[in-house]
Amino acid sequence: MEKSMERFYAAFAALGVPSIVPQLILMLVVASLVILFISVSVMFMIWWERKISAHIQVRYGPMRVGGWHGWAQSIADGIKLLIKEDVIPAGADKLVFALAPMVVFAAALAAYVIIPFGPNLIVRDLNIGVLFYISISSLTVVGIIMAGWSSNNKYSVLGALRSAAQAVSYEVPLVVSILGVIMTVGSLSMIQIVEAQQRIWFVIPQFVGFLIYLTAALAECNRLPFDIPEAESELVAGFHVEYSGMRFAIFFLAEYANMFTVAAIATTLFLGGWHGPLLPPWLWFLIKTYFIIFVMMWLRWTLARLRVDQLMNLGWKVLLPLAFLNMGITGLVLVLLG
Amino acid sequence: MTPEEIIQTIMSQFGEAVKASEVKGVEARMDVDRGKNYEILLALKGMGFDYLNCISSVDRIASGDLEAVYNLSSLNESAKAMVRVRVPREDPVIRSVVPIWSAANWHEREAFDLMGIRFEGHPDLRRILTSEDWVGHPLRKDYQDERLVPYEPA
Amino acid sequence: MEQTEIIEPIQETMEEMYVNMGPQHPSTHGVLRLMLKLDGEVVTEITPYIGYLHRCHEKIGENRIYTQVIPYTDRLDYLASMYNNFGYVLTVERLMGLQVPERAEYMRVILAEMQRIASHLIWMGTFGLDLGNFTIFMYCFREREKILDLFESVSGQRLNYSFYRIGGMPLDLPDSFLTDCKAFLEWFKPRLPEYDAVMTDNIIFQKRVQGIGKLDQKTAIDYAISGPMLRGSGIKWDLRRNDPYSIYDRFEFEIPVGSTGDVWDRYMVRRLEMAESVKIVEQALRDLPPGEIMGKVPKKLKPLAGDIYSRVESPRGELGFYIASDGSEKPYRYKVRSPAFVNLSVLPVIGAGHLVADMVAILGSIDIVLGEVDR
Amino acid sequence: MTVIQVVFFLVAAFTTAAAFLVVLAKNIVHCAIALVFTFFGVAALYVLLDAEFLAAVQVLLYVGGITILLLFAIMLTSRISARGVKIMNEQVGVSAVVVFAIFALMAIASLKGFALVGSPPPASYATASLGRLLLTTYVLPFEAVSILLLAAMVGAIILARREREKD
Repeated sequence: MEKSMERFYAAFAALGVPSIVPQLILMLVVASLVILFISVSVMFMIWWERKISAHIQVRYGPMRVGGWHGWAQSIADGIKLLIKEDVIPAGADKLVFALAPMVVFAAALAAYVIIPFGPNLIVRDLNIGVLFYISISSLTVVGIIMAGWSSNNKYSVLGALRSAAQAVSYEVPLVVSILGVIMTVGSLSMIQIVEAQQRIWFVIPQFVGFLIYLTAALAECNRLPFDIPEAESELVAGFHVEYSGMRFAIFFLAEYANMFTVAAIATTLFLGGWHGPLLPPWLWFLIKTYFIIFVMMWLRWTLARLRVDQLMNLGWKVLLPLAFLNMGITGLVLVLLG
Repeated sequence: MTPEEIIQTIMSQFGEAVKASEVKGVEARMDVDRGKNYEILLALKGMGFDYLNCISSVDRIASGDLEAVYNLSSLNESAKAMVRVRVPREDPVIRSVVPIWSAANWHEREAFDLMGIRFEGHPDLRRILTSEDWVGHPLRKDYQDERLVPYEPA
Repeated sequence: MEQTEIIEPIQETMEEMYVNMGPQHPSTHGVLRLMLKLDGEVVTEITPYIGYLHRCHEKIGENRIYTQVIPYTDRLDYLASMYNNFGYVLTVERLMGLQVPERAEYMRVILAEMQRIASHLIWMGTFGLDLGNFTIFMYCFREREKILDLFESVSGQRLNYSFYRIGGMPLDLPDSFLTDCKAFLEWFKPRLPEYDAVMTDNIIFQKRVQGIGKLDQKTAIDYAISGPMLRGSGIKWDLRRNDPYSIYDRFEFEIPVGSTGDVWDRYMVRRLEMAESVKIVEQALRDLPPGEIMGKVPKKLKPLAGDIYSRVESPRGELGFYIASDGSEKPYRYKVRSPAFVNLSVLPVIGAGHLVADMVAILGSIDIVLGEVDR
Repeated sequence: MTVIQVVFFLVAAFTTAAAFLVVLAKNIVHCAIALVFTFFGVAALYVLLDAEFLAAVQVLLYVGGITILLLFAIMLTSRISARGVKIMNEQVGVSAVVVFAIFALMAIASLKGFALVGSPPPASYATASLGRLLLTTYVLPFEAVSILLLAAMVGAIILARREREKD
């Protein structure tokens, strides 16, 4: 890996091109790979969710497009969304309206930097790893607020407000639930966290933390039972009521990309990342991640939606104290064990 | 309380205000004067008719009247009552019974909207089924809408 | 002709926001429009605006002969068409004093109770949607589909049956109906615990619906609430038992009642009523006698001059018909007392002071069908 | 010119532009959103200085916390977001003087003084040493700040409670 990189740089240096060119090329290639991965993975996830929901609801789901179990349905939907008319409501704040999906998607995209798909398959192993994800995920809320406000629609403003309140409240238990793992490893780096789980996955010593993380992560992704910002029966579609076509597709893409991110982080922190017998590491990582995604979908199609105040109560009065307790006990155990 | 007793009691209290009465099965039917409408219905409620089933409005165009029909029943007894009140078309005003039964609210709005009976003392007498700017009362027999095109078979 | 004054435009203050919910909104179950006054997320005032589906049902009825009105009644409560037919033909029969053959009565009860199950199933499914539970919707529609198949085998229609006639029934049950219907009931009974597993026993669902939208008995009677809503408030009042019509007095069934009158009680009443309807259908199928299905009815239906108000217990409550006859072939005045219209009128009382999400649940628990509200 | 330099100038230009928008935008929501981008740009500058931890905290606190609350407050008072805001007022002259003075000070400082600062400590130790410093050398100010925050929180709760009692 490193050798081929050196050769790559050397080839450009031999031509007399400044080193900025190969660096830029490399960045672009990596970025395109990530975007490609997101698109394919999101398309798969959408198709998969439709299939899962269908089978939970005793129906078949998409069966026609592409032949085998409608595998090309998401592609068809994507194309449809791309060629639809781009509608901007008359009363909307055009600049912010156009900017909002980009902010949301950029935040979703940035999080992929720290996802360790395999021992060397990581865009960059930042030493602040997990913290980077936590901080970047808060950007999504900014995008949602921008979308909600700029649409000039009361439903979307309500959705944006709910979203902001939800994100602010659930970020805290999310962070605290991760702390147990970080204290055990003594590092924020994703690679080091995974390597610390060679003998035992953190889901066993940190089971409470895992559950809190999963709950808070569901809320972070605005998935049922926490999909209050876009609650269909109350706010029609919440912050993206007015979006259609391409811009809506970007929101959708970001939503599923976020779902993948939180599942991947859960895999990294609690399920031992790429560790596993026989199969190649990257496959293990994907299997675990998609398993968590499956659980999230399963929950969505089984549970009813919480109410706003119940959501806040759960976040502040149950999850947060539990997370702190978990952190305290972890610290105590670590000190006692030396 | 049998329907006969009900009519007896009302007759003894209000005398001439009850213009006609009839018993049909368990139902006591009365045609009452519009001036005493509210009082009679209040007395009926005092006799146990706590449930206002329906207020219907009828256009008795032949006699130049509009009629409001109150159907009452009770959740404790099998007796029912039907009270009819006639008001002249030129001055279709009756006292509202919303203070007696809240259920009358929307029924009276509907009667006002479609038949044009005005209920005095109604808290919020607006049109309910047709749009706010509708002209006329569609359920009257002489209602004409200039927008309607007469049907001509081919 | 007087004209009503147009309402003044609403002034918004800093704290309060007006939100127009409907006529196009996923959880208004049709074209209901609610003007909500919000203080943050709390609904402080609800003003329903109805009539978007008004189609002069009563005026049309006055211009048709008695038989011709039946197809129009289908379109009232289009989720329980059988019951609308039932209520209407019963009223005309009472007005004219017609006798209905025994077998036709049994057929009527069987179809009507099956319709009640179908209607409650739709309600349960859409109520699930209101609360964000999408799966129950599909489960309920799976069962309803089978009921519709049965109805199709009987009447040839799946939604607007127009199957009852004044004086009897137009067609006898097909040969396969008895076995099919019994098979369905056997299949349906184990489905009810399945709904419990998905909805009733779910702790999130319970927390969402318990203690909201309380309707006390006094208010319920004052607003003439009927049907499962009234029973949810703890009043044991069912017209099938308390003012029996047709042959309902021959069947044994329970009347489920709630205790506090909250959304949960209304939910449970409907949930338990489905099981009771199954019991009635089973008894009716058992006792179904052979014989005529159409009584002696004059060629031209000309009731004597007079008027009548008659009511039946539709899935939504007291469905009443007021018919005034002038002795001609057409009703002089034909009025529908629709249960959803009356039940909806209590929404501003029980819905105010709740969060938007609760308001949606409360509206769902009223079980309105706009075809019937707006007529 | 290296990539880092190119990126630096891009980020710096972006941050400055966003900062200008914060003070010059007529719509207060635009100001707040521009503020988000400004904070984000500053975080990017931290990254370029190898202070990744600081950058993450910057985004987490300023973008994820403070500006969201700001936007929240703006949206709750619906009238503000609909109206244009006056950018200039009578204090514009005074503030111009102050701003230019600060700018001059910083310009002089950066031209003369920054050379004296040594190279930053190795990145991998930055976070750990930051934590160690906070809990050893600077433990007193750290604790003082926490008490201040606690007091603010208690005060906020009391205020919110009183509001409710008034209703």
